[in-house]
Amino acid sequence: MRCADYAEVVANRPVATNQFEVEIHCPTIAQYAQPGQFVQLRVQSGYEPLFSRPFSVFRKHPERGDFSVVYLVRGTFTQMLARKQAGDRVFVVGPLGNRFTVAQPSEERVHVLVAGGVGAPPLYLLAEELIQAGVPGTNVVVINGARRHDLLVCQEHFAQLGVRSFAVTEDGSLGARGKVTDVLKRLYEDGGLAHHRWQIYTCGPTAMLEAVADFAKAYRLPCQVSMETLMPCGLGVCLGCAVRVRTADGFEYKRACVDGPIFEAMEVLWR
Amino acid sequence: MRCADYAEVVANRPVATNQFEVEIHCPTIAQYAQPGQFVQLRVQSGYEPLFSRPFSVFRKHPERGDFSVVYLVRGTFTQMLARKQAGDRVFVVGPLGNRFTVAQPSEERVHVLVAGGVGAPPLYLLAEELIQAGVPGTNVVVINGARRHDLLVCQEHFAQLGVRSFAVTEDGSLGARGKVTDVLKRLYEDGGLAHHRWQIYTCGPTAMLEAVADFAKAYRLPCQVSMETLMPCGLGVCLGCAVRVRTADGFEYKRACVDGPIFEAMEVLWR
Amino acid sequence: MSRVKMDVQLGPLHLQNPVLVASGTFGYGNEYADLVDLNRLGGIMVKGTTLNPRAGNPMPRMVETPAGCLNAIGLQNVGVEAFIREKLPFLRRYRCAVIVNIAADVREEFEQLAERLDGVEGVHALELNISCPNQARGGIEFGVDPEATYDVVSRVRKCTRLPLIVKLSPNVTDIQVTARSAVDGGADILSLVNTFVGIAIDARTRRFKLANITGGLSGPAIKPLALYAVWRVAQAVSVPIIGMGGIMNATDAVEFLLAGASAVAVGTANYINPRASIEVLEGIEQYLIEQGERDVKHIVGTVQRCEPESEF
Amino acid sequence: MSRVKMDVQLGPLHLQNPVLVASGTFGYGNEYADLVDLNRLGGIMVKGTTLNPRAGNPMPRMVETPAGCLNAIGLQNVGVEAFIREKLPFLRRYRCAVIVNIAADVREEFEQLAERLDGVEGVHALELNISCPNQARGGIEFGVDPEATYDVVSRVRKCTRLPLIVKLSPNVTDIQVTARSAVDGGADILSLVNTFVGIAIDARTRRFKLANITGGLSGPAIKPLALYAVWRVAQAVSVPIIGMGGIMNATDAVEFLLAGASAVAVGTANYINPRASIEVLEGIEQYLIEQGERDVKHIVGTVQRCEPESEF
Ligand SMILES: Cc1cc2nc3c(=O)[nH]c(=O)nc-3n(C[C@H](O)[C@H](O)[C@H](O)COP(=O)(O)OP(=O)(O)OC[C@H]3O[C@@H](n4cnc5c(N)ncnc54)[C@H](O)[C@@H]3O)c2cc1C
Ligand SMILES: Cc1cc2nc3c(=O)[nH]c(=O)nc-3n(C[C@H](O)[C@H](O)[C@H](O)COP(=O)(O)OP(=O)(O)OC[C@H]3O[C@@H](n4cnc5c(N)ncnc54)[C@H](O)[C@@H]3O)c2cc1C
Ligand SMILES: Cc1cc2nc3c(=O)[nH]c(=O)nc-3n(C[C@H](O)[C@H](O)[C@H](O)COP(=O)(O)O)c2cc1C
Ligand SMILES: Cc1cc2nc3c(=O)[nH]c(=O)nc-3n(C[C@H](O)[C@H](O)[C@H](O)COP(=O)(O)O)c2cc1C
Ligand code: FES
Ligand code: FES
Repeated sequence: MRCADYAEVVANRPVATNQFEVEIHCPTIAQYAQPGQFVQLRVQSGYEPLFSRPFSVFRKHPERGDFSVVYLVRGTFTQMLARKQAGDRVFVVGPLGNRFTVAQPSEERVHVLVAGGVGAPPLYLLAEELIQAGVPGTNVVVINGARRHDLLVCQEHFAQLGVRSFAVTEDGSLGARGKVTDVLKRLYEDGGLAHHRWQIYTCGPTAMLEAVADFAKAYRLPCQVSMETLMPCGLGVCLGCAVRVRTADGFEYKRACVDGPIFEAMEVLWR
Repeated sequence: MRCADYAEVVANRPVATNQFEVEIHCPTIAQYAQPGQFVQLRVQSGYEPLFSRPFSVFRKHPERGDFSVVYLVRGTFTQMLARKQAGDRVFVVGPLGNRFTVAQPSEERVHVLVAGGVGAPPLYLLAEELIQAGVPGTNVVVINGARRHDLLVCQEHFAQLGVRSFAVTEDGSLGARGKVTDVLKRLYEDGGLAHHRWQIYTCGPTAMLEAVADFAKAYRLPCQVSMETLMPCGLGVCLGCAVRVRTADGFEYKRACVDGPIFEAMEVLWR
Repeated sequence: MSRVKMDVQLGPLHLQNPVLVASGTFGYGNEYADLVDLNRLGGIMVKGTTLNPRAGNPMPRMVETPAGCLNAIGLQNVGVEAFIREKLPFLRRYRCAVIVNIAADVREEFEQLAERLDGVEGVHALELNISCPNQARGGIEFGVDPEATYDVVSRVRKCTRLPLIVKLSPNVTDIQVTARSAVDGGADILSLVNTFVGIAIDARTRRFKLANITGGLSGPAIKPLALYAVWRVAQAVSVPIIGMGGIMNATDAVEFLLAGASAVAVGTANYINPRASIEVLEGIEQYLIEQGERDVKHIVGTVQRCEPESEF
Repeated sequence: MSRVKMDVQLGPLHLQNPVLVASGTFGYGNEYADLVDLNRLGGIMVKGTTLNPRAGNPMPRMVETPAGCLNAIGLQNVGVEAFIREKLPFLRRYRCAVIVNIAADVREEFEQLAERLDGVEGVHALELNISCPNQARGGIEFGVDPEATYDVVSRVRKCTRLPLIVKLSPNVTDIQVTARSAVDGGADILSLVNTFVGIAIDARTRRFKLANITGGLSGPAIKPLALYAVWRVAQAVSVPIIGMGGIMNATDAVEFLLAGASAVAVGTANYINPRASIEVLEGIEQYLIEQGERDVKHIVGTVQRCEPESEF
């Protein structure tokens, strides 16, 4: 089930420097959105910018028919979105794209969620689902990174879930200093966790995704990445969101909006 | 003296159905604007709509450096303007164009100001100037018309000036029922006023301007009209605001933004 | 809504209403089927189809520009066989006309495509996309060259009994010339415009924004140019025209009808609002009612000069 | 600001900086003199000037379109004699280059205009506006016809020693062809683009929005097309280019320089913000400093392909 309609903003509150969580009333999305899926949002009445913008679903409240996304104010669209208030209307299409796949029985795996900046929200939805599915918090490891502490999102939410979460900042202003991959390596080498049961899921800036994918490849660990591209339509028709994916005889272009945004790290041809 | 700069909105309040008065802090305009002159306003950050919009100066407060315009919400721009609040910035160019000319000594004339809808504001500024110049209120006649009473603006302001003002509405919901030209005729035929000293000034929808001009022509009365056209630049360079004006050997196009907006009714070639 | 007649006859092609969706902007219909009632559309012009599958261009393939976008997808598509096998069966289930947009860079491929699709059940017309690089002429568009246009159209004409739509390129000095070539070659219908060639540059990185360097401009920005092209072509030829280029709403669509188009296609707007085509359809009906018109055909090409200033 | 070299040499024409104001968008300078320090501009291209005064077209003459506008002013101007007598003396007082944009609908008038302006004090260059209807050819633009372009340029070339700028029309299939014709005819500099022909229709009244029916499209909407034209011409000829078309800010201007223009002209933006040209100038200097460049000449035509996906 998908919807394409106007929806009401329930709340739009700051959650970090330059970052906000907007809550939107849309029962369809609140009910059907899966971890890793996204919505296309439109606030502009005209054509500046021309296209809608994709945002990953962060939290769902099926009971009251609301869902939310966390967004970083980057440019024209997100500046307009940040000005929206409770009661304002936005145009929403979704849920869109595929979801993170969780091998069953999920309890038997160690789920390693690697987030960068506003890549955290969809991973929170995944962690929540895992916990609700009965996966022990000790088997859900979250490595949540950002440049500075004030750019780190969802940290308290992960904490509330009772998962094992590690904060990482490039300037060391919160949690470990460095990059998510440093922590990933350290955790791996500490050996406290049964490697053969690792499953990595990652979402964040493309450079980080690539670094995590390299790590997973080096250690032969299964890894799912959430790819980010421009998404003019979000529905699979414009082909403007192509991702190069390996094939037997070379590569083919897949659509990040319907074949993705989640891909097996091994499959992606980074450049 | 003219300015072209960002200026702060001091207030933006409703004055009639779909009509607002926006007060802007701009000392240059507050000091130098003359009755009939206008300003170009810009609130859009992008290109929807592309051009700035012209509005006649309504009130001036040189002492605190503010001026105001009254505007009717018509389309894209005026909708955006209506959303502006005290403290917001607008881009202002002005004062622009020529002014209503008042033959001296002004006390010796009967000044007949004919307003239609949002054509009233510049005529209020003129009336105020006349009174301040010592013209007795009895010699300043204002005929202020609109389709309905709730669209009539500046009525109370004229009253405060102590001029002889007549309200006219097409549906008779306030003052006389009918058109401004009906009242104009009646006043003229009542003969209470010394016709040879009449000077008409009019501002409003083009159809009304033409009707008033026809009346003035029929009775051989001097009449100044404020012409309305699209005004892409407002500075006299684009030539997109042409008004056909009689010449000895036919006509020429004059610029409403620089040679106008005020023209002698006799000179204008209406169609 | 049944108060106005909306069906149109475009030469040999009958449409239940004049609102189509433009090639490359609606996929193969299935992507929109849960959001749009395909049975209400006049027709679907499917993604440009080539003889063999095409991988398409490297990314970035699309970039936003003021009130528009540039695209350089590179005709990524599954190829005609996979289209017939995998995409067409779904489309057969619907009432709307299915128009296959065919593309090639050598003339023979156009002929083979036309032959292959001729008589295939569920295909109602062919749209010849001649805005693709003509290899024989060093990569310049077929569609900007009157001779090449005439030649490729007449070749295809011989290979199919299907209604033949030729989609004109706007990147020409005089579109009336290529329009006539297409009609002389045997086009039953002309569709226009395809995209305008443009580029975008990133000042910070000092690089082109598209991997392909050039792309095709579409969206609201081109509407005044597309309207002009339709109006010009309507003066030059007698075959029906499918107008497109920046149609975002019903008012835009009406402007194309008034300019001389007998039907319209919604393109980029489908990305922004999946229901754009339905809203255009409903809006045109509403407009006709307001204007006291009974039949959409009656407004085609009826635009008048604006009130002239009387001569002095 | 003096940290970067901004002066440019366009063939025989030296400019203190590469930012000009486009013809028809800045009048004769005097209209802006109290809002803009004219001494800071690289040059002023004055309103199109004809041999005899022209009344211009009926109203409406301009209409807004998505991110652009159509204009059909009809070359209203005071004529060359009144220009020299009434407008030029004011412009002489300033440091910036004065470029006279000349227009005509018969070749002889172009020659007479060039002769009349040759050697007139305060005129630094001529800009030949060949985007006007050529009467001898039934009203089609000189500038879309390579022969007519070559012919009129070479005639004018013989009539003046002033630097000769030829302003190209973008309404052509291949602008490289007309660019070469203009250079072969003797153009020292090419300026582009002029406006794109388009129309606008009012659905409610069912009339054209412009009294002239057609108008020229300018503004942000055309930037991707104008950039492409400049980039194409830069590949084809070796004379310097003055780029324009939708330049609203310094970033837009830089894109034109990177595409191959040696200077830029600000047009429609002057209407929206009288100080646009100055802001463009300051922004380019700022950009060069940020990019670690010492001289604006060094970035001309330096645009690179975008990071390619490595081949598999
Ligand atoms: C599947 C998917 C899910 C997403 N989920 C989220 C989310 O949950 N929260 C969130 O904040 N964002 C998310 N994004 C990214 C989001 O779509 C962009 O940030 C948004 O489109 C920016 O729009 P804008 O108009 O504000 O910025 P623009 O004006 O489009 O861009 C402003 C500047 O930011 C740069 N920029 C734009 N997008 C990105 C990007 N994705 N990465 C890095 N630089 C960029 C541009 O190059 C430009 O320099 C997601 C993207 C995808 C594809
Ligand atoms: C010298 C001058 C002074 C002016 N002073 C005032 C003033 O003091 N107060 C005020 O409210 N307006 C004034 N106007 C008119 C004002 O500029 C327009 O109302 C404004 O441009 C509308 O912009 P918009 O984007 O909101 O509407 P648009 O989107 O531009 O137009 C919306 C609809 O309204 C119609 N429309 C637009 N302008 C007018 C008009 N002037 N008359 C009739 N229909 C129109 C359009 O055709 C369109 O159908 C003045 C105009 C001029 C030339
Ligand atoms: C991303 C994209 C892909 C397109 N693909 C095709 C195509 O395969 N074949 C074709 O003839 N036109 C194609 N077009 C052109 C459109 O069909 C249409 O002619 C053009 O976009 C103008 O209409 P618009 O402004 O409403 O989008 C494509 C346009 C876009 C934006
Ligand atoms: C109202 C208007 C009048 C113009 N008049 C002339 C002219 O007289 N001569 C000329 O060569 N170009 C003229 N132009 C074209 C501009 O000089 C410029 O080439 C075009 O507008 C593209 O630049 P822009 O998009 O920055 O405006 C005019 C443009 C406009 C909008
Ligand atoms: S965003 Fe259009 S196909 Fe993916
Ligand atoms: S508005 Fe541009 S000349 Fe009057």
